[in-house]
Amino acid sequence: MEAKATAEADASPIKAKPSETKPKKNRISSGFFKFVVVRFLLIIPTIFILVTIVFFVMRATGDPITAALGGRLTPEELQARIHQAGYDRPLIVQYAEYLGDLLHGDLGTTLTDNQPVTTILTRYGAATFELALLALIVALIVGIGLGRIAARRRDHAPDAAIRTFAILCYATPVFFLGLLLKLIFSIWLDWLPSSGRSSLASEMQFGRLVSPTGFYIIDALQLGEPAVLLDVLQHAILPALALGLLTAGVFIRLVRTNVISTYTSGYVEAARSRGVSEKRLLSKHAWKPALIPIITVMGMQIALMLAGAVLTETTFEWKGLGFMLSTYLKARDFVAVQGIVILIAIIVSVVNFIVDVISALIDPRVRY
Amino acid sequence: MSAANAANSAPTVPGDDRLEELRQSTKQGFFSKLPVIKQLRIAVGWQKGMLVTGLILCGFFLLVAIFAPLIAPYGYSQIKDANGQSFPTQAAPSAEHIWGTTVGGFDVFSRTVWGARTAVIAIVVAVLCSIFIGVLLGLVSGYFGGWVDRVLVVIADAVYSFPSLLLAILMAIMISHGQSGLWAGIFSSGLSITVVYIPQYFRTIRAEVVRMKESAFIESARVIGASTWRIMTKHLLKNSTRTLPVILTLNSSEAILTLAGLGFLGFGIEPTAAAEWGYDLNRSVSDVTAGIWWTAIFPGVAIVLIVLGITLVGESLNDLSDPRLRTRKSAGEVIGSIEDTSVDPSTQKDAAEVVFTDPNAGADASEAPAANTVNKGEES
Amino acid sequence: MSGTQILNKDVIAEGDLAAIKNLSVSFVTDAGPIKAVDKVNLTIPKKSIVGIVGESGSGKSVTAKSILKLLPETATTSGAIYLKSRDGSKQMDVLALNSEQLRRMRGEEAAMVFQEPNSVLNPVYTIGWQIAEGLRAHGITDKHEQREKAVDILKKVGIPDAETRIDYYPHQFSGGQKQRIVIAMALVLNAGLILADEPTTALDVTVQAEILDLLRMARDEFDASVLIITHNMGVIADVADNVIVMYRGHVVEQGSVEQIFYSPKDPYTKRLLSAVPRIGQKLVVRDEQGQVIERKTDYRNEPIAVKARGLEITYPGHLMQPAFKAVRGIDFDIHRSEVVGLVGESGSGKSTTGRAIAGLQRISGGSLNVLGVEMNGFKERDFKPKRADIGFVFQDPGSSFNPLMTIAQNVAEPLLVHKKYASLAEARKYVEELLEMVQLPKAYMDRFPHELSGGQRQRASLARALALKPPLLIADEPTSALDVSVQAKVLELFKKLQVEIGFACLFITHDLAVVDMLADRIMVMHKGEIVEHGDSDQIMRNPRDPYTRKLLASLPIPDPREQRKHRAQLHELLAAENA
Amino acid sequence: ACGGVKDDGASSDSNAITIGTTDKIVSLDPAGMYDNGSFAVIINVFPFLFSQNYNSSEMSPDIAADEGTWNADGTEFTVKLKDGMKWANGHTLDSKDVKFSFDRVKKINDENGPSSLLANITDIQAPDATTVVFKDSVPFDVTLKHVLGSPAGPIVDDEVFSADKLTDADTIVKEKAFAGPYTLTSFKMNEAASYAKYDGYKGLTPAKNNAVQVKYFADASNLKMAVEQGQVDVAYRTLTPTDIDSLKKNDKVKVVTGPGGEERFLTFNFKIQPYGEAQKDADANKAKAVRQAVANLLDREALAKDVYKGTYTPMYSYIPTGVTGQVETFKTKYGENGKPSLDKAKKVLADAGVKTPIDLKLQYNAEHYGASTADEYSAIKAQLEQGGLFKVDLQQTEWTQYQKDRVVTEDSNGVYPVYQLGWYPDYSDPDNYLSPFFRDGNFVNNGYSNKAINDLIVKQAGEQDKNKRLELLKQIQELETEDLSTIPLLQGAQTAVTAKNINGLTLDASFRLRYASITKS
Ligand SMILES: Nc1ncnc2c1ncn2[C@@H]1O[C@H](COP(=O)(O)OP(=O)(O)OP(=O)(O)O)[C@@H](O)[C@H]1O
Ligand SMILES: Nc1ncnc2c1ncn2[C@@H]1O[C@H](COP(=O)(O)OP(=O)(O)OP(=O)(O)O)[C@@H](O)[C@H]1O
Ligand SMILES: [Mg+2]
Ligand SMILES: [Mg+2]
Repeated sequence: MEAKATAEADASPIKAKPSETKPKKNRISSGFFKFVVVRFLLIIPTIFILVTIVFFVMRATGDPITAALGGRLTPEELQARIHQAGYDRPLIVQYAEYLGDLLHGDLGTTLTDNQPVTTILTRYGAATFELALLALIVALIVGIGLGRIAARRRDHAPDAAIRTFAILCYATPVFFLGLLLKLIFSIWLDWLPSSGRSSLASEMQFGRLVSPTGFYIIDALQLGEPAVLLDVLQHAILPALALGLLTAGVFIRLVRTNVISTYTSGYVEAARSRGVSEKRLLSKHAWKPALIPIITVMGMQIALMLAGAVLTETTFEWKGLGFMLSTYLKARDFVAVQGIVILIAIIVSVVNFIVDVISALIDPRVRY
Repeated sequence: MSAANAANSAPTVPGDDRLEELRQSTKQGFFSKLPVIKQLRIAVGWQKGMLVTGLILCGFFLLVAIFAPLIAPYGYSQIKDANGQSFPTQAAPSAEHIWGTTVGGFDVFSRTVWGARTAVIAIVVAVLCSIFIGVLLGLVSGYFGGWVDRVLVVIADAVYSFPSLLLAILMAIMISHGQSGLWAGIFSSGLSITVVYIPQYFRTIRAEVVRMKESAFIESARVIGASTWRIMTKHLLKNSTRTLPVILTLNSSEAILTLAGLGFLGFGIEPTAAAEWGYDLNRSVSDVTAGIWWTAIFPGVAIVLIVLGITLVGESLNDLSDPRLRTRKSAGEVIGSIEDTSVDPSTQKDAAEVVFTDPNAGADASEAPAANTVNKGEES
Repeated sequence: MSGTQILNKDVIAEGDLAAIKNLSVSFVTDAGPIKAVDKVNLTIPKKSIVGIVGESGSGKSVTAKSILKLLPETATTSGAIYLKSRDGSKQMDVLALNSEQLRRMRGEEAAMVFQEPNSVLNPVYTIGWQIAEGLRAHGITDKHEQREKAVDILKKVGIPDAETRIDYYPHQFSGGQKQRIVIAMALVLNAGLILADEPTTALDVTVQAEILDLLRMARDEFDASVLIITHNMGVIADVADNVIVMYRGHVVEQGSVEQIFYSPKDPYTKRLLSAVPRIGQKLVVRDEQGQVIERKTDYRNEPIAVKARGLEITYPGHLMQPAFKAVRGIDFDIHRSEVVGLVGESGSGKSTTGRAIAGLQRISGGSLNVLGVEMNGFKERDFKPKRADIGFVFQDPGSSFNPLMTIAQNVAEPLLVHKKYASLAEARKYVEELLEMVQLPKAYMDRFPHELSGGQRQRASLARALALKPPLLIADEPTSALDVSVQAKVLELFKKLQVEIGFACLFITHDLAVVDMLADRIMVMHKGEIVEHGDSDQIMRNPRDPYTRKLLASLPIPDPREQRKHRAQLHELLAAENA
Repeated sequence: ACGGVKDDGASSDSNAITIGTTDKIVSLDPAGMYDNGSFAVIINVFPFLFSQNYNSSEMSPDIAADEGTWNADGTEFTVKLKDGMKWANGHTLDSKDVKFSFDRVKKINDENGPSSLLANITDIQAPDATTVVFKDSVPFDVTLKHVLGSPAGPIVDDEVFSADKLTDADTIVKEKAFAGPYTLTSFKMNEAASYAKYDGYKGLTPAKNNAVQVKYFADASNLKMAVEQGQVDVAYRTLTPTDIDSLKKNDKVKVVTGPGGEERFLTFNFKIQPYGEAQKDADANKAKAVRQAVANLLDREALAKDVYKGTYTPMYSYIPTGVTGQVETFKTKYGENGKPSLDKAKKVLADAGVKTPIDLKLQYNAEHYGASTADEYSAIKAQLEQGGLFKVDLQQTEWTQYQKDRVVTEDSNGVYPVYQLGWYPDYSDPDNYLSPFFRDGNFVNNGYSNKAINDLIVKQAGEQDKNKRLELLKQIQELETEDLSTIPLLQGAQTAVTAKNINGLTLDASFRLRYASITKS
């Protein structure tokens, strides 16, 4: 980029005034890349810390062998098996070993059902990703739409109504909301299925795919069967709505506050003094500057969404990472839990990283 | 608190801090300076409505929590009445059990009422512990900076970016290793929530301290030669905690949700140790599909309402402490005029005499009452 | 407010562009409603610059904003604001316009230039886009035309390289340039009336002079009328044709600039003029009997309190930025009982130097000896006892007090820290004396800092700095946050105490007139270096360094006739510089 | 977009029977599983030497050709195999496979595996293609045939499975290494599995349907909704009592029940129970009186009815209903005809001179034994406190800790005086309800030991004569009912919910659901 910028400057020596300190027009300079790289490297300690915390906490929560066979084998047999598996070695040794494997990209195999953790991650990660994406769409539509209305009609009835709605979204635990949704839409109205990602029939259809992606919507498109697609969409509606509304509650508030604060700022007042219409003030002048804090917090929100996903996935039996995580937690399968946690940590860190980069790109003030 | 306001409003509303002084000069009781009361006074319209609703809800649950033994007809784990007669299970609401009974034969009404107590205790435990530790760490980390700060920040950020419920679950399993009696159960849940919130307080306080560290009054304390300890305790601590009430309320509501989430996933408090709404909801999942609605609706609605109440208070406080988000009454009677805010010292008794060598300067300036000079300029 | 908003009958006199009749504005505040502007009447003639002066909070901005009906919802207005359209074809009552008419009027008939250019430019859009927004709002939708006009106006206001710079973001411009851009935005719509609310307060004097030239250009080349609001009588003397004096929400006097300056009628105007600091005007203090009091000793014979040699101060760079050298090798001495003024434009390193002397900032090179302690690589432990000997007065009296401690507690803090008294109760008596010394009544002792006015706070802050009777005082712009009349009193008090106590003083300010009143010697800083230092008389009257000369020439003199000559000198100087 | 679609019609059989379950699979490789969920799959796709016929508790030959024969001293057991058997992939199924299967379980000795069941078998020989010889350390070991039908007994293909490590599910499915009533045509761990009838199966329970599909649920209420809404034909394991109760009233579905082998019981820690051996006031008589008082006060019927709504049945014996040798000793010895008796309890305590009320710390574990346990134990608490004889402090601890805390070891007396345990049998032989509990070195580890009982248990395990064995079992139960190392409370019932058009579903003393018998009309 740097090279390109100078080349441009050379090519157009029209007004090469050496007078003032001229800020570079092209903001994507080498400094920016340095920022990106440094910011990216910051992900590593974050993940390292989480891995460490989770490793030691998980070991303090018991071992998978006792969890699975505790009520079944004699204590001696249990102890022998624990010893055979090496869980009774000093923690620090196990930790070093685990880190060593990790550095080689080896996440291990789950202890309870002997699957490579990478398989778990790709298979269930896709499900979570699909859910999160759908929920994000719901959250963005509802959150931004209502948030902006609330900001514009601030302190009038619509604002109060929207804010109360937002708080209710946020105040209703996802499992309770899920219960209500199921009660209404699958039991009373019998419109939508109550759980799972697809019906058994569709599940069997997916078995025919040569390269299933794990994203059921994409897989259904691959299959080219409208019935399967419909089935998959029907299954996705309730979970996406539950998780989406939960997040939307936060988004509404976020959008509202930030739009109001930019809407009352000096530059909006200045634009108003030049005769710019209120509509445009809201949609352009106030919106884009508000976007920077909004995007930053939304990034953080994705972490919360993954947390919400644990409950949503359990409620709706959406077999994704959150669902598996609580299963493996109950089974004390620390390898699996650590694997999933690493993935979540990576996702969260990467999302935050992307958010930082995006807001650096949107915000011309941030120069590197 | 009013200082907070003055500082906040200065950049946005010109002269607002002078108005603050004006308000101070009209004497107010100590009472009206308390955070919530003060906000209640300045709130108007819908904003007031929301704050009042929130306060009523919070107050209601607080009262229920305190007087649970008086309100609840039965104990939270009682399944037989005084005559040794077992309660019916899953009985529909009736005179004996106004909200019906659960699958285990608990009285739904009693458990919902006792649940308020658990919720309040859990909030108090969680919030108190996390505030204490978080504030301390934030203060130290923010003031000293250096590598300790950097390490703490990275750790806090890592923990903060980690889904809170998961962390709470891990902690719950770890802590509940021991036996779970009544208090142990509540405490283990409370503490697992604590871990999640420490980083939040840490971040807030640290940010506030870092910001304030450069501010003039801390610098002036340093110039004076005040010791680090004195600066931290006397100057920084109190001033950095003014944003806490807002975070506190917002965190309390999150604490409830986390507690309920733990209970729902089966990592929470045992039913015989205390009544906990999330657990009750978990148990009522199969009831709902069988048409037994009363076991789920009441604890569920209780969660929603208490979180709603706390969040309403928190958000209203937040809006009211940010002048940009605050509305005022749109018209009314004029109680004061600009005179009261004049900074011209000439009308102040203590004014010092000014003498310049300039012969033109009017040495006496103690007159000039404004009122009779109105419209003077018109003649020109 | 119904009925016609566009008026046909002439309500504005022939030569005038706008007239305000009986305007009253009140605000609803947390404490209840408050009247900010009370029955104000004024007129703005065509093609003229009208200045509004008056103390802070006297209603200047509110009056100006009402002309565009830009007041917040909490404001209630009464009275009328009549405005003539540029071609004179239409007259309107602004307060009665409906929202669409209002929108069209804004920018087209009257435009506003705000005080703080930083907050007035939208940080996330290019300036070209922002200029185009105004054009777009007034019917010019063609992109090419918009751009052409924008480039044109940017050139007019003196933005170099306008063709490329038009695509820059606000942060890529300097403060002065930003203000030019804001003015360009007002000019591009060709409004008949430009309302400039303290357009130069945030700028250095050198830049201020350029902006004022620009406003004159608006009048002379664009045939616009300009309403300029300012605290600064120098600025008024420089640009205004007519002056309006406001006091506590009322207009107390309106007249031509000469009339106001040379024959003020209203006592407030008189007082205001007398409080304005002027170059060459030495501050003289008298005791109760009216006797002039003088310093007893000659500072030149006193020992040296502060000695800097090759002093360098570097701010370490953060993650991405390189380190920044704020002070680049300066030498100076400060004698006991001497007042040394340190002047220079914003960012020249004045505060940094002051903070280094107070031990608030580590120095990165050279040597700095403060009261016998070498500050290069000093240890807090060694320096701590010396802290009792250094007083520091901060620029903003409000924020330098702990807001949660009473004035008495704040003032007693140094006494307690240095264990002069064991407790506040014991120190109270002495604190009382201190406050008396700075002429604050006892009653203020138990108030909180925000319950005092700015001037009172600054006096309390002086009391705190002098509590331990330190031999060295550093005052960093102690009066720049204050109104002129308040400033005059604080300066006087300052001088009196200096004479009485005889501390050595580094007085930092950007106002040459203030420093001239007070200082024995003056140092001029520019970009981290001291470009000139010497006796104040010598510097003020015979500046040798070109930068000092420019600084002095840019400083407007609060006297219209003098200023006219003075301005000519400045233009000569600039012309010479450019040649 | 349809480019990536495989063309095997097998998996999309619209007439397939669909089954929903909340079971969890740990492994498809028999050597790596010792749990119900995995075994539920394995019994349908792998052959055994012996298995139980429908509605019988006896072991019958599955792919064995005869009942097997012991040699004279009872150390060698010889089994003949049926001729000409093939794996679904065409490999031959012979004695080499059998020997391979058992050897690898022992060799791999997986931490989740069933190798401990094979402790008695010292060696296996395959002298010819259809003969297998087991060497057993217990003479005339009556449990051997049961072990051969237990989780340690599935026969696997030696050409597909690895001899020294677990084989993953994908390989097994891809290589079609099945020879049970069904083959698995597709398998997604804990999500879905589809089965097709295997025509080459020559064993005891050939499939009566062509295809079965199984969907795995995690949450019972979702499974319930699925069967209610007709998304699955059969819901088996484990619906909550509430669900079953409400489905019984639903006429779109049928509820099928059968005995279950699962047992729930109270265990006393002989060291630290009131007056236990490690207590300051240790007194064996008083301690026994406390246990007997508890036994007198329990109301099993109330638990089964109120808490479990019939999904568990009262258990008055150490051996559950449906298993040979059961004698309901508790009905006669304690309480009144199955109902509690406060008077008897008072008398027992008074006779032994025990002061009342007795403080009792009672531990249970809902995490492992299901959420209803919480209700069960609060009911038990109420029952014990009814007459004021006991003051019960109910407690719960996280499961892995529970397992550590409950046992008496060399350096610990355990932490819980009285606590909950459950047992799921490895096979339905009475021995499986006695040895693991009361023989020395048992899994309960509560500090209890009784030489007489120990000897009797060893004796019945080698008793060839059926009647003699029954007599021994009766003696053991009676002795133990006096001692009360544990108090049996409840026996699990098996419950399945099916659509109206489903027939032939059999829930019997094998305690497993065999898909083979189900038909759909
Ligand atoms: N939005 C508002 N809400 C309440 N009071 C306000 C508002 N805007 C201005 N005021 C009050 O009105 C009075 C006049 O304010 P104004 O901004 O016109 O003063 P000013 O003369 O421009 O002062 P300065 O020189 O400090 O800018 C002040 O006392 C101020 O506190
Ligand atoms: N903490 C800091 N970190 C980095 N740079 C700083 C810091 N403080 C000041 N600077 C920079 O050092 C330079 C000198 O600052 P200083 O505050 O001494 O200027 P000043 O002359 O006092 O200006 P003003 O009149 O605006 O107060 C400026 O360019 C400023 O941006
Ligand atoms: Mg103003
Ligand atoms: Mg400065």
